[in-house]
Amino acid sequence: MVKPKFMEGPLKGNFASAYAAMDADVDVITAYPITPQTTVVEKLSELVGEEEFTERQHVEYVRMESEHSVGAGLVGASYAGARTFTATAGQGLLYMTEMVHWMTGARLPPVVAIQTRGITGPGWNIWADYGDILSLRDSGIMIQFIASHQEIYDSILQGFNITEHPDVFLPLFPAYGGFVLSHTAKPVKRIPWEEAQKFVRPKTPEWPHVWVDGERPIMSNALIMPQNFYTEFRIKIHEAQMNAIPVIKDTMAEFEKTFGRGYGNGLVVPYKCDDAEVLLLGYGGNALQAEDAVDKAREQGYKAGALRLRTYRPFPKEDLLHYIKKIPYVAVMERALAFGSPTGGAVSTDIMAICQRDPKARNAHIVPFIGGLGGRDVFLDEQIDQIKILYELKEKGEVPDRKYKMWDTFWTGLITGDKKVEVENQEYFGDI
Amino acid sequence: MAKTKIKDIIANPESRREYFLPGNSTCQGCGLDMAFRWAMKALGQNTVMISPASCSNVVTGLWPKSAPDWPYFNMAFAGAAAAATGMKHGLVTKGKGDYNVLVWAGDGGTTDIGIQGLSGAAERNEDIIYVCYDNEAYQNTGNQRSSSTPHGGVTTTTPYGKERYKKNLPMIVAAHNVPYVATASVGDPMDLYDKFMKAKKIKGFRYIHILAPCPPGWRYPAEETIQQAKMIVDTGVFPLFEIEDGNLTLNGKSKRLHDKNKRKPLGEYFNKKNQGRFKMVDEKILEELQMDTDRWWKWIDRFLVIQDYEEK
Amino acid sequence: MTDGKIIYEITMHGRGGQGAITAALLLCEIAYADGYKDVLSIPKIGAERRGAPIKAFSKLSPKNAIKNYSATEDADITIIFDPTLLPLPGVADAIKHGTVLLNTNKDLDLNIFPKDCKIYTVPVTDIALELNLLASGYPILNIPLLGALTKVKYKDEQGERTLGLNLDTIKKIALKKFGSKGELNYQAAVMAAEQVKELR
Amino acid sequence: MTEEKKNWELLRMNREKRPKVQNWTSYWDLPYGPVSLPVKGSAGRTGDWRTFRPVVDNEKCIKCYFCYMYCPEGTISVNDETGFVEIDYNYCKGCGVCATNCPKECIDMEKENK
Repeated sequence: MVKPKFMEGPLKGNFASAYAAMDADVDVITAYPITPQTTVVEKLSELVGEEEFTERQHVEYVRMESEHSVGAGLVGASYAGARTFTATAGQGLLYMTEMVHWMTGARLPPVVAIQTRGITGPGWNIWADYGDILSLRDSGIMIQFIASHQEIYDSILQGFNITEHPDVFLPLFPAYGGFVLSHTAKPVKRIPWEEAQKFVRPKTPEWPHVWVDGERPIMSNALIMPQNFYTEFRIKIHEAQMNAIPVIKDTMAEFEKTFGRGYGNGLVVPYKCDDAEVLLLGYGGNALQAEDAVDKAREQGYKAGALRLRTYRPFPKEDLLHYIKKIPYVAVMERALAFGSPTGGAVSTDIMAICQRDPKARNAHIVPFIGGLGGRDVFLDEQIDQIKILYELKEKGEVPDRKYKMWDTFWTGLITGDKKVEVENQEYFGDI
Repeated sequence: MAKTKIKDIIANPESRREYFLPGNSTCQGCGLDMAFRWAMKALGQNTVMISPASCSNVVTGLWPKSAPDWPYFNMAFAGAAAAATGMKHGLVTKGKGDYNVLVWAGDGGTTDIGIQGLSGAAERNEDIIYVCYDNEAYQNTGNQRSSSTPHGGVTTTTPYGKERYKKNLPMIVAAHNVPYVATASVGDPMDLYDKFMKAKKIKGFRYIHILAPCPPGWRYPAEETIQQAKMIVDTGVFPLFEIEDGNLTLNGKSKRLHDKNKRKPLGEYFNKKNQGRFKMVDEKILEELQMDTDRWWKWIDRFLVIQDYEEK
Repeated sequence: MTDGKIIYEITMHGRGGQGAITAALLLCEIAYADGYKDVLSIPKIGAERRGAPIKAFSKLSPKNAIKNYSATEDADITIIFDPTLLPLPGVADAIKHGTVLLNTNKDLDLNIFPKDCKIYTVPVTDIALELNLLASGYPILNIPLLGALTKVKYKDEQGERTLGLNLDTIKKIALKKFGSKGELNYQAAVMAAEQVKELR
Repeated sequence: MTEEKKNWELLRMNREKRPKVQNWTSYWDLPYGPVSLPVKGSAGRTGDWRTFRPVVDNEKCIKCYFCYMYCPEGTISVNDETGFVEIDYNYCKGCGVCATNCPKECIDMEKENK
């Protein structure tokens, strides 16, 4: 046994991804670099040649020539029954989109780590913004928002137990903020190989619905006429999403039991919700920061709670309603903009939809907040202000006004004229 | 290697097996149908085929029935070469590394939308065979222009004849320095069969460009498929050759056609009476086509010259 | 760790190639090995290239989990890799309180810093050159500066204390990270710790 | 779920043991994704497409097997006992390629009487 180079210590989020993929015993990795994912593929390039890994597992690592090919390569390898992994971000994910739909349509189980990044236009942007992953909201993939470095590792390790579950067979895309988590380092504990292998789903020679065998030839994903079950196969994808809810919960419960750490029930992560009067609901790094905001606000006498949406697809309707029914003043903070949608945010629209269908949650006040686009910091004070807005709403019965409220949505951090952005042309040192 | 003869095929029960099952939905006289049939006779059932959007996507059968009696996977248009790459690596991890992995793409999926993936896989020298069956347009969707449509050819998107020339893809692939590049025509099934037999034994990226006439798209009667496929070779428009490790060999009838005088006049092939799609070909276009054909042969010369030089 | 402070926030100002980003990460590794409960290193990645001014941040928490990934606005300790950075906007003028550690072998005008700031200098460039501690021709500054940091004190209402980092830990991590060059790095750290000067 | 499993077991059989007819009747029967099985006549009885039927005159046949070689569909087989070719009229689409390429012109394309 070769001693592992790294077992515990501060680790970049992207390195945590790379280690997790290797510890989950993937077979095939296809990769193409893109900021801010680059260090994942760099690290994997290193790891696949390191003795620790070459000694115990066989990984085929393919340096593709584009993200579309990365996606196609995953589909090909996955057809063959291999466990597959890759990572991408932003424009790369957009370029891969066609293949993402193919993965779900063919019911293949890869895990794809996403370092979310602002979609380019206007101007290039490479910093955290969930617009890229949310553009695939309806593609049938499972989407998880990750908030810490350890969670990146743990989620990817859990990933294959979810995707390869016989009731599911859908790809999982754990997403975490580009640079916010990808390039920062926080302490991460790796799980020793033997223990990880006991947890990770045992490999099978082939999937139940697609295989390669000359004696048992099949054709996969043929043309289906409209009258011939196309609708039914599409609904099956939806069914798999619904099936995934208990699978995600069970996997998280088992993980917590085995390794002693967990993230809520895998779907949502509550913080001080038991006695809360208002609720900050969010996802990703900002939702973790909201826990700090809740603590600070409680010092000032505001009884707030935080709820982190960890799994967005499948949508954890019951779990969200459980909290919203108890705490009917909810700020939904989003780091992505759904242009032209009713609230400007995909998640808040979904939450309003589930409330509307539940008589006990129908009167809940859902207040959409959008901020932090393209990596702009969302400050603690801004989140405390969100709590204050909820309290004003609670006391006065109507959503208060702010300069940064437009179309019934609060645009956190909007530059409204009271803050001047000065650019010195002589010696510009941008705060980047 | 001696050329296989049809009697050898008949004598061998193995090669008499039909893999591309009859009763599929190819058109009458389909060149693709023949290409499938003979390629698979050479490759056998332990072959995985990845097929991007093309005629082969459709003629192989609507769900839940299919014609290919070997593992066959449909793929999105631009992703075939990459999917085959992934498939090969996946099979290696699953202990099935001895399977032949093929891309079976049309000319659109090869020369147009799929060329990035093709070039990437060729550059990485992936252990796959890339087959382009070239019917010189997007015939699946009703005959739209592709990069492989010949100059002057009428398609639904070039109703006045295509202005530009056919993309010389075999030479583009050869420029990647892959171990094997070949052209074949369904007009010479035994040559095609031999090329697959040879490709099967080579490791690394192999590219086979098959000319497969399309009766409805090219607008000629179904029974003439073989004659059309032969004529395009006889006129020198589509030379048959193999490039092994950079060495080019002319095959079949093309062997004699290096001498320009031995080629049939282009007018016999690019003729509206021969194929309806050439109704816009006039004297000027014919001259340009001649120029283009000569250009193809110049490419061949380059490889032959290098070969001669090395031999000296 | 019995330190009552919730989180130490440290900002590094350097130039591309001087190793400020690595320093922020190394500091986290050292602090974590020295018993801090949670640490976070934040490189500010943008359009920087070699030679351009850059920033990196470390957050060290003795007891609590760090949940805020935002860059530090008001650092407790500011480490400046190069005195030429001082006049740039966002460097000296951004220091509001806490401690400053500056790499220089010259005297310093203390008036550019707030009155209650503690100021330290250490000539790590000289030390690196003396030991021939170079990477692609540039003197390595990060480990020596972290060596100096072990002696640097932070002052607030709870009194004065160091961060509790050990030179031994630096040695361990330098050996692990830099292999054969680790020993030299450690020597530089020790020298820097000896030569660090408290100006105020 | 149990229902699904039954169907899947059939799909996963070797070529010989597979069902000759696939019966998919409801949403609950279906596997995860579309899997097709190879069958002769995936497009139905394509022999019905014929306008002209190729008929071989064995008297003139020299057993060159060009028709076998050029038949796009693979509907021409060789009888091992006689050495003559046989045409599977169930699937022969009547393209006429065999007749065109017969060196002895011993294949006639006769009008179908349907």
